[in-house]
Amino acid sequence: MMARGFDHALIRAQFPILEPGVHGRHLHYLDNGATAQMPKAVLDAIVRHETRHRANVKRSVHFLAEAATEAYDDARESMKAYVNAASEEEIVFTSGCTGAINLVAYSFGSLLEAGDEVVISALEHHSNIVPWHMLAKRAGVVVKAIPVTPEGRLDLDALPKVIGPRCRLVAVTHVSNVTGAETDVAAIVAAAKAVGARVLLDGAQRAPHGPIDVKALGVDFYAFSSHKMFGPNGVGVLWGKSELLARMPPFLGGGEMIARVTLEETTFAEPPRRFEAGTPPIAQAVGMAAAARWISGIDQEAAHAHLQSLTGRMLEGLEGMGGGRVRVVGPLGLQNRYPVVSFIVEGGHPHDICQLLDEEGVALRGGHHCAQPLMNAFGVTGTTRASLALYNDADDVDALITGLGRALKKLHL
Amino acid sequence: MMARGFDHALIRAQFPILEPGVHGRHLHYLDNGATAQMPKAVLDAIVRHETRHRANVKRSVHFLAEAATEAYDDARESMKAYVNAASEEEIVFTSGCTGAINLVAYSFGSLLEAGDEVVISALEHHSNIVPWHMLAKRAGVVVKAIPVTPEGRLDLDALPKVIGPRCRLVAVTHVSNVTGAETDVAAIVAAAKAVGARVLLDGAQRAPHGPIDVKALGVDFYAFSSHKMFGPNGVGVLWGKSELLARMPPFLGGGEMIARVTLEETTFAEPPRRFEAGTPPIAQAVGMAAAARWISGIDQEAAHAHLQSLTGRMLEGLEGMGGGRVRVVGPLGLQNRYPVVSFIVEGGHPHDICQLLDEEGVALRGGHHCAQPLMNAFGVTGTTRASLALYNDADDVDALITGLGRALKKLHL
Amino acid sequence: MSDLYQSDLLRLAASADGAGRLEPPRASVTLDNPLCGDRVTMDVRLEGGRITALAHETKACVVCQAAAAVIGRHAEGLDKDGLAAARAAAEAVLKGGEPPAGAWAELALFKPVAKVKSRHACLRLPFRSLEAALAADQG
Amino acid sequence: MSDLYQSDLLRLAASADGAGRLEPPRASVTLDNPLCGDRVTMDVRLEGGRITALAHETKACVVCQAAAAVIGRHAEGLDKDGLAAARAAAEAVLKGGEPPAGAWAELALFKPVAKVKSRHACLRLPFRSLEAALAADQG
Ligand SMILES: Cc1ncc(COP(=O)(O)O)c(C=O)c1O
Ligand SMILES: Cc1ncc(COP(=O)(O)O)c(C=O)c1O
Repeated sequence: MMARGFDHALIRAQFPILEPGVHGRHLHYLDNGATAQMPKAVLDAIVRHETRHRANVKRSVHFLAEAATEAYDDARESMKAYVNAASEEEIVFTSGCTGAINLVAYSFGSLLEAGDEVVISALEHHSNIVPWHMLAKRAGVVVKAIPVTPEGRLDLDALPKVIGPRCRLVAVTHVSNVTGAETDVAAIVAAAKAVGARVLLDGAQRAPHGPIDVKALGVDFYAFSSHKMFGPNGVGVLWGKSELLARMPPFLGGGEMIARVTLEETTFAEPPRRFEAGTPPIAQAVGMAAAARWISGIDQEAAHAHLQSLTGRMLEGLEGMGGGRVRVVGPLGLQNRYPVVSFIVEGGHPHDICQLLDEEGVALRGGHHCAQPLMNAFGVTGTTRASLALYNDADDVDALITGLGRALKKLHL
Repeated sequence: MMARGFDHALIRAQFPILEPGVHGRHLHYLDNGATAQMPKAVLDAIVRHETRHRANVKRSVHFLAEAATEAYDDARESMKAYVNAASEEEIVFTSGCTGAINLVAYSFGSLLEAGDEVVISALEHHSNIVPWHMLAKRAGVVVKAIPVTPEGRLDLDALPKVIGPRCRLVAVTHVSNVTGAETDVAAIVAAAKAVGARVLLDGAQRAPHGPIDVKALGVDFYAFSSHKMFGPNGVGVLWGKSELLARMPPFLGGGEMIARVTLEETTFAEPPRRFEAGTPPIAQAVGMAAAARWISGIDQEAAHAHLQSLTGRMLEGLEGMGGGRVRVVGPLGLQNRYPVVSFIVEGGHPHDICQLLDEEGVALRGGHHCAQPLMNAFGVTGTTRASLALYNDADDVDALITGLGRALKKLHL
Repeated sequence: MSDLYQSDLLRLAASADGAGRLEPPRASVTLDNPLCGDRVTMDVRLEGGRITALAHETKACVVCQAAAAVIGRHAEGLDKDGLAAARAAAEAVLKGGEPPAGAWAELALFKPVAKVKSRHACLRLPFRSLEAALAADQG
Repeated sequence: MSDLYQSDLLRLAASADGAGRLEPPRASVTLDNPLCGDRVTMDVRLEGGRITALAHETKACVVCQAAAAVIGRHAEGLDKDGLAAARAAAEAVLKGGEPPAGAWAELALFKPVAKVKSRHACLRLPFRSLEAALAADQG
């Protein structure tokens, strides 16, 4: 799709939503960690599906049903390639990253016993905390958490203390949605495997940044959402090792996931169908696959370099602003971090910052970022976050910095 | 949107997928019970959302986030109007009808005790059977079933026997996806209320046929999918009485559904947010709402008359074909039935019929229709089904009848 | 919206009128805005259903702080009905209208919030906390 | 695809070769196609891992019936490897290729199925049932 190298203008032109601008200004969309925008290629794939191949899958013998089924199968194949799964059977389409983690919490969770332990971290998004709290309540499973360092990384020194012999699963984020820190997955996997525990990675913030290699990561489950990787809402992927999925009971009941149903009992199909009850998000899976292919078509190294350089520019610009009032929360370097930057303005509330920046056309996110335990660890109620995607450029970063300067003045800070 | 009366050509013209035809023939799409096609108005609403208002909802303070949140709130308002709910708080967006029923089976189900009874029927789709089997296994709840009459309707005479004092919920279909029979909801509600049980209606097959009045129906839960009512995949609605939703624990855990999260525990938000964990299917909800408004804009009486006349034409055409080999499964009259017609061809397999009809451009569905208990009750493994939508016409019905005639010859029947 | 961040509103927020705690309160309620984590604690002392003393602890944005300060200024002497009237005045402003003359006329400063739905909750939070505190005392 | 419903295939299906039950079988396996509810029961008797007798009960479409009939005609004497070869021949046909000459050449009748993916399972079901029956006996 893309030639080698990285033509930023060419990429930006594929995002029609960036064109009109907001409040009569250029739109500097820096809220990609919440939802990334959708390139034309993905929208076109969805429209094409709805206008040419729309039907229910796997049920009917007619032209459109065959076409829809093939489109859905192809989508699974694309997602298999995107995460380097061993087979398509390891790709379960879900309603999103949250749906994927809940699937594991209910299904894998039902195999755990009271007193068994699930280890999360203080860095997690609520989507990777609440399902485990609910499991704890349901089944007496004990939830423990790896603490964070002041830099906003998992505190690996604590692993031996937290991951004990009763640990059955370590469920942590691959990349923090607050600090941008990338988890040292090898260390986590080593600690988990040492006690025979499985590892789930929440890849919501990693998936937008290029293909993933679940085999190389050595984990057991990988969960992510489409809408954060330029795809449609309403769909995500749970990748799971097939031997593991095969042993897991179903989560949702309904059509398409059964082997046989009588009024007395149900027997279940093999994975992945066992975990895809009811009509799946067909057009959305098609869109997600188009997004995965769109990302894969970009020169990954060049894209990475582009985002690194913008992240560096942002970190430099922010540090020390407002006479030291502005403080970055998270790693200050570019090593093992993704382009998500959170900061605090002493005496300034994130929502006020966001509001004033919105007037400058800069879209940020303020608040707890669904990571209240991390906020507690940092002793704040919220941060302001700028998160980058491929279409962002130096102009966006500069708009943030100058806009923030003006906002601080406005707030008399 | 539409003037009074019913201009079939005008409606048909709004469905671009019907234009190109299949196998060089006109497309006679009669698989609407599986998935209905999408009118341009709905597709345009989705495209408009993705290209102008795409963002995550309820989180960020910026132009697009405000726009997305407003679009999502408006969608809830439209769905409230479509089912005549008491308030928007009663509308929960789910991943689909299956997702909605599972929500009730897990959440409301967790309030039940071993020995409590859930009453379903032999007419149910697997999506309204399997979740209850799974609940039975989890919690010792007993599942009972209302039998069917030879006409494919709920056997109301059996109600006193099946709905006893331990019954806590009666969960039945509003309209059968196999026979088209409309349930006598008043009789069900009366029998349920007499023992203090709640009523859930599976409205998947009813929702495409015009606005619903949950208040008049007197039920407690109503579940349906968008894709069967001309909307996108990946979204559905659970309507629930607010006093009931307020007492139900959450089902999925994640972002957006919490009141407060610490590493030790989670407290939950009020409905509907309590039940909408993670990023919801935003663009899909927008599309579903556009579909609901599109349906509501049509003269309901005229639409009903149109479909009744087509159903009558089909029933007449089918009965007695092939020297009596073709037999309609379900009500033969037009009273209390929707335009879903199943039939059996003695000696002919549904998939062979579907395949041969596909060559005539007629899209049907063959198999057990995710209703194996009903197939067992009828002593068959499957039926062939033709299900109508607003864009169908006499030509479609005639293509089915003549095509079926040729198929029977081809199969030497 | 930039008209929101005028000196008057910023001053109102900075005044932090009524900030602090009551020892002991008769009723105390803490409410969060779950979407952003903002938090308001309202301590009240009541006599015959009327507020005789009030203090609030507000960890929140300017809008919410300013709203808490307005309450801090004017809430003494209110009963349930008086509070309902104040809340109604706030809601009128959020609908784009004008607050009535009198103690709550100051709410006019919040008019720019009307068109930013995501911030409505910020103005409401101190009112909701106070309502809950009154209800807690009575029930 | 209409070339699928040729007289030859219909005749093959109608022949129902091998239809019935074995009393007693050595191994019996029933498999469903969960998507359509079709069902094939394979009864086999084996000696030294070779099929000495076979009968099937097939409630299914023409494609599945015809596939069961082909098996009914040619399965006797097969061991696990022989069956694997037959299955491979069927898979080749589903990929649009030709079956090898010999007993399974008849599978050429299924060539039109190749382009209709939803029917591939129909051709496979009797093979899968027989494979499972052999495995059941050995394991
Ligand atoms: C009566 C009925 N209930 C439930 C469902 C399940 O709907 P979905 O697959 O969209 O979740 C369907 C459709 O398949 C249906 O026809
Ligand atoms: C790290 C992380 N995990 C999980 C999620 C949840 O994703 P979703 O809301 O799409 O289910 C998010 C995004 O909100 C996230 O950033």
